[in-house]
Amino acid sequence: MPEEREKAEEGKEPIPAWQLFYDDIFLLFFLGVAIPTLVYTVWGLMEIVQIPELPVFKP
Amino acid sequence: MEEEKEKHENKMEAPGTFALSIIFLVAFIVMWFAHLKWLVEIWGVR
Amino acid sequence: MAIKEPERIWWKPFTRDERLWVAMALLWMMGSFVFMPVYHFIGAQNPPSETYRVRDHEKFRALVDGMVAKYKVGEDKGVPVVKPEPGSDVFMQASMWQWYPVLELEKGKTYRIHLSSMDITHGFSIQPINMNFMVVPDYDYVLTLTPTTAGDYYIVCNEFCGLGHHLMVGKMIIK
Amino acid sequence: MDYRICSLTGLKINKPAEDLIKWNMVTAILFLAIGGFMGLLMALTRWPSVHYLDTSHYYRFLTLHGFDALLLWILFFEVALVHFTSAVLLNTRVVAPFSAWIAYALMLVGAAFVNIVVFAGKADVLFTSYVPLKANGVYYLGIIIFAVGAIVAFANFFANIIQARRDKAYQHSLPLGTFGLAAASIIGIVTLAHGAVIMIPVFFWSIDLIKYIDPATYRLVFWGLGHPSQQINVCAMVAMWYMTAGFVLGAKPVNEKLSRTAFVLYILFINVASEHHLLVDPVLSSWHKIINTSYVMHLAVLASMIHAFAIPASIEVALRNKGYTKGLFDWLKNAPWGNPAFSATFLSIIGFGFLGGTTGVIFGTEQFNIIRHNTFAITGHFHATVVSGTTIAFMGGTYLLIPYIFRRNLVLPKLAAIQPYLYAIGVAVMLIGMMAAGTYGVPRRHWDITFSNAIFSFSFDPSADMFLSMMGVGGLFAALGGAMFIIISLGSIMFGRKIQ
Repeated sequence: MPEEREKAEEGKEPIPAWQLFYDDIFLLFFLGVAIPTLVYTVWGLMEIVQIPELPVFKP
Repeated sequence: MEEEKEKHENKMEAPGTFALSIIFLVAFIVMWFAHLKWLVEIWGVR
Repeated sequence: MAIKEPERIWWKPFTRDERLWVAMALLWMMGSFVFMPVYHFIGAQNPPSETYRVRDHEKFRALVDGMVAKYKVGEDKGVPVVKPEPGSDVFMQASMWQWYPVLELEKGKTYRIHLSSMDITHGFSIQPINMNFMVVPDYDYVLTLTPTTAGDYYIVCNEFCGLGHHLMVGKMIIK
Repeated sequence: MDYRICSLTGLKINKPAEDLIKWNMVTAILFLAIGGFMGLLMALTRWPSVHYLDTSHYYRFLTLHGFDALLLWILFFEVALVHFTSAVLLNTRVVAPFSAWIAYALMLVGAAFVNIVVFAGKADVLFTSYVPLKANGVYYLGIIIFAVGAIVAFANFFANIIQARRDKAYQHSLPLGTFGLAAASIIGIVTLAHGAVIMIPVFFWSIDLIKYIDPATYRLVFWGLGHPSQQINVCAMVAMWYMTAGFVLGAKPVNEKLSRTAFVLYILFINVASEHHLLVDPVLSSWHKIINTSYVMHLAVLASMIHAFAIPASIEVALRNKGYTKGLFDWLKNAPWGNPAFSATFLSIIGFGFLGGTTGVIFGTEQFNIIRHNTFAITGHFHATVVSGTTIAFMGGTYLLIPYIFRRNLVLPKLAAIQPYLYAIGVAVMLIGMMAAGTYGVPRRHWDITFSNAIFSFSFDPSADMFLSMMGVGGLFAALGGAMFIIISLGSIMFGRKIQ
């Protein structure tokens, strides 16, 4: 398709969305901070807070 | 255009590396199953 | 080039070897990931997660002493040997640098072994069967343990706990 | 602006960037010398028939070995790479040299605090310093200062990138090497923030201003520092692999999409691997353990497997283009094996992939961890990743950058050509010995596995002794290779023939 090729040569072909996402360093920064902090640290701290007291055992 | 794309997709760019990678994957799987064997030999715990 | 900016659009289809390798790697990774939850239901060996908070170390020590008083059957090198009933709660106390008491368990029976530390973090490593768990102060870690082989087993501390770390060895007798 | 054009690469090198890279690299190498020497003492002590150090010195020097070799050598080198990739590769400048020097000074002061207090015997707590084991306050203060300095250094990366964008140094996408260091910097900031967050209360606790630190909380947050700091290395190391292949062979990533996807997977998912240290801990639920150890469905491991394919593939393609096209492995036979920058990179890929990556996934599987946690096998695993992976890659990086940045040729080129092999083989023998001894249950961080004075005495399978001796012999060769690296790199920096 000559039209398409022409477009590419002019550099007008749109950049794929995934490529834009990968190039967005600061969005990646945000996700890279948020995911481990929530999934590992915050969830972990919530579990530590909720641990029950040692129950009474019959000797 | 289509033809070119198909040709690209059927190309083996790095057959040597691909072969090395398969060796790696096999070694990985063998090590994994060796550990599974060690695991089932220990006492029950949960 | 890795050292230069790539062409304007680099989002391009994979070649055959790339596609095959990613597919194989992904398949194997999914397999080894799914293993974890699946083995959790079908496997006999899984890391326990039953835990209690021990605010007062004396409370745990009293449980250990109560168990020793009730089930003591002898002494080994000055440490009481305890033979608790199968299925019961068994208390094992870690401190610098001793495992207390010595346990005598029956092969094939299940016990609830409570681990807690009186001072700092220790590592509970049963040798030579090579099973390893952490003992954290202020927490009680409950292992639901079923010994399946008889013999003398030793408990090595495998988390650094000060200069006497290498002296911290305990014992379990499985009959 | 103060620029020069590199005669070898055509890169435009900014003077402050050049100075920062020089100082950070030399500091890194000096800490490697200290940490590596401590490593030799460790190997000599764990070698049963030598058993060199006494108890307290063993634990003291083990603390120092961990801190200097694992954190200082690697992080100083990574800061050098931050400036190299964000300023030099983009042919632009360090936007705020002042803050970059502040970062360097903070890191150096923190590092000096820790080294001095450990040498003085006031902090025999090992690298992990699990509370309530207590060190002198200076130790924690040193770590905090160092972590803050490193955060500032990584923040500099992003400042440079923003400026480069404004200066039109790049249009849309960063070069892959820079992208890799962006991943490293993102992970670095998460990591060091965790370190600062937990070490500040612990510092106050060590000077009795706070009464109590919960041991489980400490373990959780500490490993938010301890493990991801190694993921910074993974990203920086992989970026170094790509860059070395690019500089030495003109290799081009086979598919930018593939390589960048792998880095994105690292950024998103690799940090949760901190959980590996807590698998046989009380406290956390099984779901927390499974989700986190899975690196979120093992996708971060997939990333490593992508790089392990993509980099050799790019090398293969570059060499095939040079005419080595016969059969499957003609290119491999004709690779520049005598170039230490290239050989170090290739050895690093093999060591990291076959030994470090595989064992990491296996030991990090929730159930397998029961049979490996805190055994010597774990020590073997992380020496495979950090030494036979990152350290060798950075040694190659040093050989690569000395001509570009210091403008000097390598001294002793024949020795430099064999150094990576000697070091890699020594390390491989050492860590295979460690892993094998670990399968017999030999604990890590343990001065006397004969338990000769313990109340109950017990011996490991005699094969364990054989593997520990193997570790000792490998450790000697590795130490020799390491010493050669120090001599060659510092010698070249000081006395190498000048390049105009």
